[in-house]
Amino acid sequence: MNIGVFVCHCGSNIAGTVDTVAVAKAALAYPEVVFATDTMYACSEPGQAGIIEAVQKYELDGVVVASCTPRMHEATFRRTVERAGLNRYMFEMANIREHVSWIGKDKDANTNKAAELVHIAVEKLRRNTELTAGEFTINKRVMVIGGGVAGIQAALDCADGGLEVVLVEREPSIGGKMSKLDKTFPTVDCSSCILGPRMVDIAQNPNITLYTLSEVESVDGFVGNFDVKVRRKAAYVDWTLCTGCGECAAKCPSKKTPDRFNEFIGKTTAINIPFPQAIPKKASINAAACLMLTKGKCGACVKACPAGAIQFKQEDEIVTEQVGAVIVATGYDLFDFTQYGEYGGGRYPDVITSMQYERLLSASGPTEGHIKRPSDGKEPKDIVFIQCVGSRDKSIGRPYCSGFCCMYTAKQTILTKDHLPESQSYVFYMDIRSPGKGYDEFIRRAMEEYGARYIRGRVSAIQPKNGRYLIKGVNTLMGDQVEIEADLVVLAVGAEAAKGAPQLAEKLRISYDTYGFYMEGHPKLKPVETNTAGIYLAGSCQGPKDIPSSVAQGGAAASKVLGLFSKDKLASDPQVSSVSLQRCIGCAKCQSVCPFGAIEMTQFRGMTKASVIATVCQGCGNCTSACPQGAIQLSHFTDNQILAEVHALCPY
Amino acid sequence: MSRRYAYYPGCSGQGTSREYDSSTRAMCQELGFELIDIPDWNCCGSTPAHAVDHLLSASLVARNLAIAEDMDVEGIVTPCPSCLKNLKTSQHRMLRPEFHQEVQRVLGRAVRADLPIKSVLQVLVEDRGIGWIAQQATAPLTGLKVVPYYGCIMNRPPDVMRFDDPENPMALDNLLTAIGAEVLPFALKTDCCGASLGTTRRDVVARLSGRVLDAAAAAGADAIVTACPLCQMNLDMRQAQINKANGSSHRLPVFYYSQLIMLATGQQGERVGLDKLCVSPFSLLESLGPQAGEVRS
Amino acid sequence: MGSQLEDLKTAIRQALPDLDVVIAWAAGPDGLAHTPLFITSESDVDLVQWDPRCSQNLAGYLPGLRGKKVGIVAKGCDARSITELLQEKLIDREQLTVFGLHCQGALDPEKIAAMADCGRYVRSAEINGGELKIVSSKGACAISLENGLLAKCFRCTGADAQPCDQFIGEHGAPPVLKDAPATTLDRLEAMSMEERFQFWEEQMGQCIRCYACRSACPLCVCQDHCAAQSREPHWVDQTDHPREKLMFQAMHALHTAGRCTECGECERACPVGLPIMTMKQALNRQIKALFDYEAGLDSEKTPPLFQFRENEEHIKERKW
Amino acid sequence: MSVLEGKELRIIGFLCNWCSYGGADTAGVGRFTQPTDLRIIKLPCTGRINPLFVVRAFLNGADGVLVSGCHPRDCHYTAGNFYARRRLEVLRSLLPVMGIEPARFEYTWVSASEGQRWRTVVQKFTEQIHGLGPIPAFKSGTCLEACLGTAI
Repeated sequence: MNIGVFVCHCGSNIAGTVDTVAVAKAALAYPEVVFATDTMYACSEPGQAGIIEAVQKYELDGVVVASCTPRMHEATFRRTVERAGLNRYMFEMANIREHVSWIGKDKDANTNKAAELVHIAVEKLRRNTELTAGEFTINKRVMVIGGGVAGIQAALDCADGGLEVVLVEREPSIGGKMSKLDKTFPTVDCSSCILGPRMVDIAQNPNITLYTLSEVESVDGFVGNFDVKVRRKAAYVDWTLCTGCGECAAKCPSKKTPDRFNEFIGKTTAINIPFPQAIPKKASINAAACLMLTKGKCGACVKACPAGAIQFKQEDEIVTEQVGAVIVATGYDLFDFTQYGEYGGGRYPDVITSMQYERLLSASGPTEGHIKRPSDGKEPKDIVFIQCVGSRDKSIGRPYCSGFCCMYTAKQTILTKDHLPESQSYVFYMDIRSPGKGYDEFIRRAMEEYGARYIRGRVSAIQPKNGRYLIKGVNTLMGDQVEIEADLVVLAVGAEAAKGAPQLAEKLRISYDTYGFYMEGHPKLKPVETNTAGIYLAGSCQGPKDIPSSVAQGGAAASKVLGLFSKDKLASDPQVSSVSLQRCIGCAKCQSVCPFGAIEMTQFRGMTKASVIATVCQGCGNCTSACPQGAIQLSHFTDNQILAEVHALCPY
Repeated sequence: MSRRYAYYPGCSGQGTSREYDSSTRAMCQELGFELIDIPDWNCCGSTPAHAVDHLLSASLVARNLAIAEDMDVEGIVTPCPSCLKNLKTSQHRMLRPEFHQEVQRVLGRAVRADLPIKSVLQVLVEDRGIGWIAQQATAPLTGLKVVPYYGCIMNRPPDVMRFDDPENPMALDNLLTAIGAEVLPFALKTDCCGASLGTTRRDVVARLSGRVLDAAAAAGADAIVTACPLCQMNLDMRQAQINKANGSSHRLPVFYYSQLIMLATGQQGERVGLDKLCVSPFSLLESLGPQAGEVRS
Repeated sequence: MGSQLEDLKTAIRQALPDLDVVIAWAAGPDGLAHTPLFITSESDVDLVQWDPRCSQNLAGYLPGLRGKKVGIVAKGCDARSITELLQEKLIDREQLTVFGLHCQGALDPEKIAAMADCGRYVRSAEINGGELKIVSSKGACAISLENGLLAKCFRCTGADAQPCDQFIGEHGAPPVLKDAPATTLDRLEAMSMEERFQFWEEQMGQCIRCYACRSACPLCVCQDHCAAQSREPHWVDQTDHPREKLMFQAMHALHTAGRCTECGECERACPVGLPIMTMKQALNRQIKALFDYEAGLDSEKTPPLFQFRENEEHIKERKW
Repeated sequence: MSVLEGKELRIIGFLCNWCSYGGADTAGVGRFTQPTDLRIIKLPCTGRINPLFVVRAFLNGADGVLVSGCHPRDCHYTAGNFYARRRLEVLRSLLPVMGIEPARFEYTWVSASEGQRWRTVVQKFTEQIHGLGPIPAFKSGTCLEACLGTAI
């Protein structure tokens, strides 16, 4: 075997703390290395051309590139060696940037370490075999989980592209957070007016199957062939019969039911349609508040319903959907501010969240768009907005910026002035983050045209005073303490991962960060992909986002799915396990530990032997570890390859 | 079961808050806590000057700690939040080995700095429990409307003090409720009374303490209850000054919680020290009726 | 015991027409240990022996006879190996007939030979009462049976064979014995890490790499595919170095972790007397502590390393 | 090239591709300086780690071996780390019997986002190994054998 080694400088990223020339020289001493050189940027056009040229000139059979992490450029270089005429799997990378040059200061030690990492890559490559990807057919249906604006966009784009779409939403209606908003920044256009038609499109699109009041129960399978079980929770109403007339809600006696949609400002009935524009416009019963379901007597809705749709005996139903890809658009939830004692910890009725204020502003909200204090229903005059409640605060484990609060706070001050021209808004802020198109101008308008007083500083305490509230804070620009008396305090609560996000991630086998937001495949290059093939992300489930970004991601995720489905067959990763028939004794230990059911026991000339279903095998290698005699080996992570790496690092 | 603690009285207890010291000692005796004075204790190091020299401040604390470490006690208690803060802060700083060594060098002896340090209020609440204290209240203070005033440092900084909620502490609320008083919601319970500017900027004291008095009166309280000698001094001794500066006319007695516990457990006399209060509480207590009235000497 | 032997012979005779082979013990060449006997005709049955010299665990022969109808005579500990083989589906229960015995302990031929100092040639040996009487080239001597028992007999937890199709004799508890002799594991625990490492270097220096330990092990089911002698994968190289021999012993221990019943065949078979069951015993202790599992008791259970729990009750992970 | 004489010890890290290798990358991207002793061997999953790799590394003279994978329930392959945890816990009891200080071996979980945690693990583990010093060597064995060994 002829091996070529290419040691990348990565500009000064590597060459700054690793003697790349010395590493290349050391590499020449490793077995079967016939060519080694250093190169400025291995991934650049001339860098790749250099590799191709060397493959041809030195008749190389395999290539090692020592550069960045394989998560960055392994795919790039595999294509390079393929263009040079080699099998794409006759390639190995040594990670001498993230694992060496960026973390060590001692150049000698780094150089030595880099050379050893090249050595193990060479030893592994020597034992690589040429692999060819197999093919399998794909099911060209897509599931979108989450019916907020990102999920709606993704579902519509996929459906318009001709795909069958299954849209799953946890709440009784799609629409997500955006459906609760009154207006949107920076255009101050009506949220329902732009979202409503899109929601209707979902209901009317023949390619879309909509499951609301439903959650994903389990996910099996792999890219192209997922089996997803969806739990359709009991609505206690037969939706095939319900016409959405609302007669049931009008007659329901349980009128003090907490109103989830209205953020618990105001009350609703036990049977209800959450809001007038709900899609599907179907009633559902809140079992905890329903007199019939809790106490066994009532049935007012049964009498009221002209369609006979009420079914108190309805139970959860599990449906199974076969899809080839999944778009996760589960959004975010709002930070629970009650852990801030200085803001009253939830004890003061007129200290509310920004989303509650949004419902007060909304014409379809509990006050029909009149701003009223929850405590006494009076119109407020002085309103204090406090930003970064649950954002950029390490002490409560929320060090990140939620991104959209500066903007919606400015919007709310503008709307406040529109609603109550005599009112005065005050905004306590840390920094203004307004890096979108027209965003900073919008903030200036709030300040200059609408007279919102912006105070740079934090609030130390909110104290009730004579039926109003005293807000004590600091003005860091003036270096002074500020005290403002206000009628209403609106907390710009930050975004946090949706409840249950980690549990869903585990079902989908995708990863999530410390805060529960899902991890994208690459922070720059794979913003809507995950590391699990066939699963894509859109919207705030990946991190807090405003509406335009969520819509853009919904569209991006849809285009990724359409791209994936543009092929009839997918190539399977050939780095899977295979069984040596000579060595297998049929003990089935591999089968018992395979997480994917990818191993079956077959009869071969009267003997029991294990056999790998290549398209099901995901390449984890658990079987190889379980086989005492080493009869089942994971390609490119064989026992001998790992042993060779150990021997290279520890030559006794 | 008696529990033994090293008692650090603090300098206020020798002067402006003798009644806090005496009522605390009496209360602990009645409730089964054995307080043993740290022999030859010295300043806790919490004067404004010490804020600029952590080493000196901590060394003063460390001497007290070292003496207490030779005693057979469960920990150190002090009635004064200001002493408590400096004892605990210095102990916290000594978690850094270099600083710890430096303090030992200054001190000329070893100090472990690992004895638990708590306020008397904290051991009362944690060791005995509110329910048990309620049972001891044989002369409950029924009808007495109070607001509890914790002051700014009893629970802060939370990482060091590790007692109760820093924004909305409830220990005094619960304790006073347990002995029969009516505890009113009080938003200013952890506000600053201005004590650190008590001698240099009396106008600030008048403003800050004035707000506490205003809020207490607005809430409908008959009296304020404190656990801090400095808060008590500002609210009680300076109440006339504050009234003058702010044009108010408050006459709110400012009790130490220990005094009220003594009353509620049927104790009286010099140890309770009600006569040491500047704003006399006697007419208020008399108005409560015979149970509470009996306690007067 | 005589009648137990006769009962056993009767049972084998009766069952033999339906079986291809019955594995039992026959008298060995020197009288100190009995050897395996493969009975295929009725005349072989007369050779069957049953007394404390039946030390060898015959279960190891079973996987090789898969597909045949096999009868096997088993002591309590031997039966645990049978359970393991059943659990791993390497033998078929319906093809198997177990003649189970109650065992009062089996002799360790090495130990007896050392104790008796009977020289090179043993002329005859017979069990009489509680003693083994040996006549050798050096003369005659008698050894108390209890002193000559295998180390594992001192830890015996079940003297009756289970599973069992025909039980011969009376059920009973394990023999009540004096204190067990100290094990190598006990001795190692008293040593420093350096001393332990040296201990193994010295021990492994004597290993002649005959792989008798492996051949005797009833759970070394890989047979001629053993990873110790393969190049694909190449776990152990052929250099004559204690490192490679120790590597093999670690491999044997880890491959049988959660499966090893401590039948002791590896040590019994070792021609140079190396304490090679020690590592397996250590792993068994850990497995008992972590997973509350002992091998060879239930053929329906899954060995602990082939399953998991999301919350491992007894595993304390390090917090960094 | 061998380990820098006297400065470094031989520490091998077996890391899963999805979480811990990514965590080590994240630490690199964050420029979290770490000791240079550790050499990482990438595996798809901790489930691929046969405990015998660890034994082999120690017998070959590694001074420390660190295994790191996805946090429980976060395995890319759903359960590989659960199997690994059992295997490695069992291995832990074998090492001291062989005369290998058990503290030379650790396993842990580091996710792809936990660059800081990875740095902490590397720092603490490297310190721990330096505290123990080099692993005992076989006294027997010749230069010839060593040469033969590398040639396999």
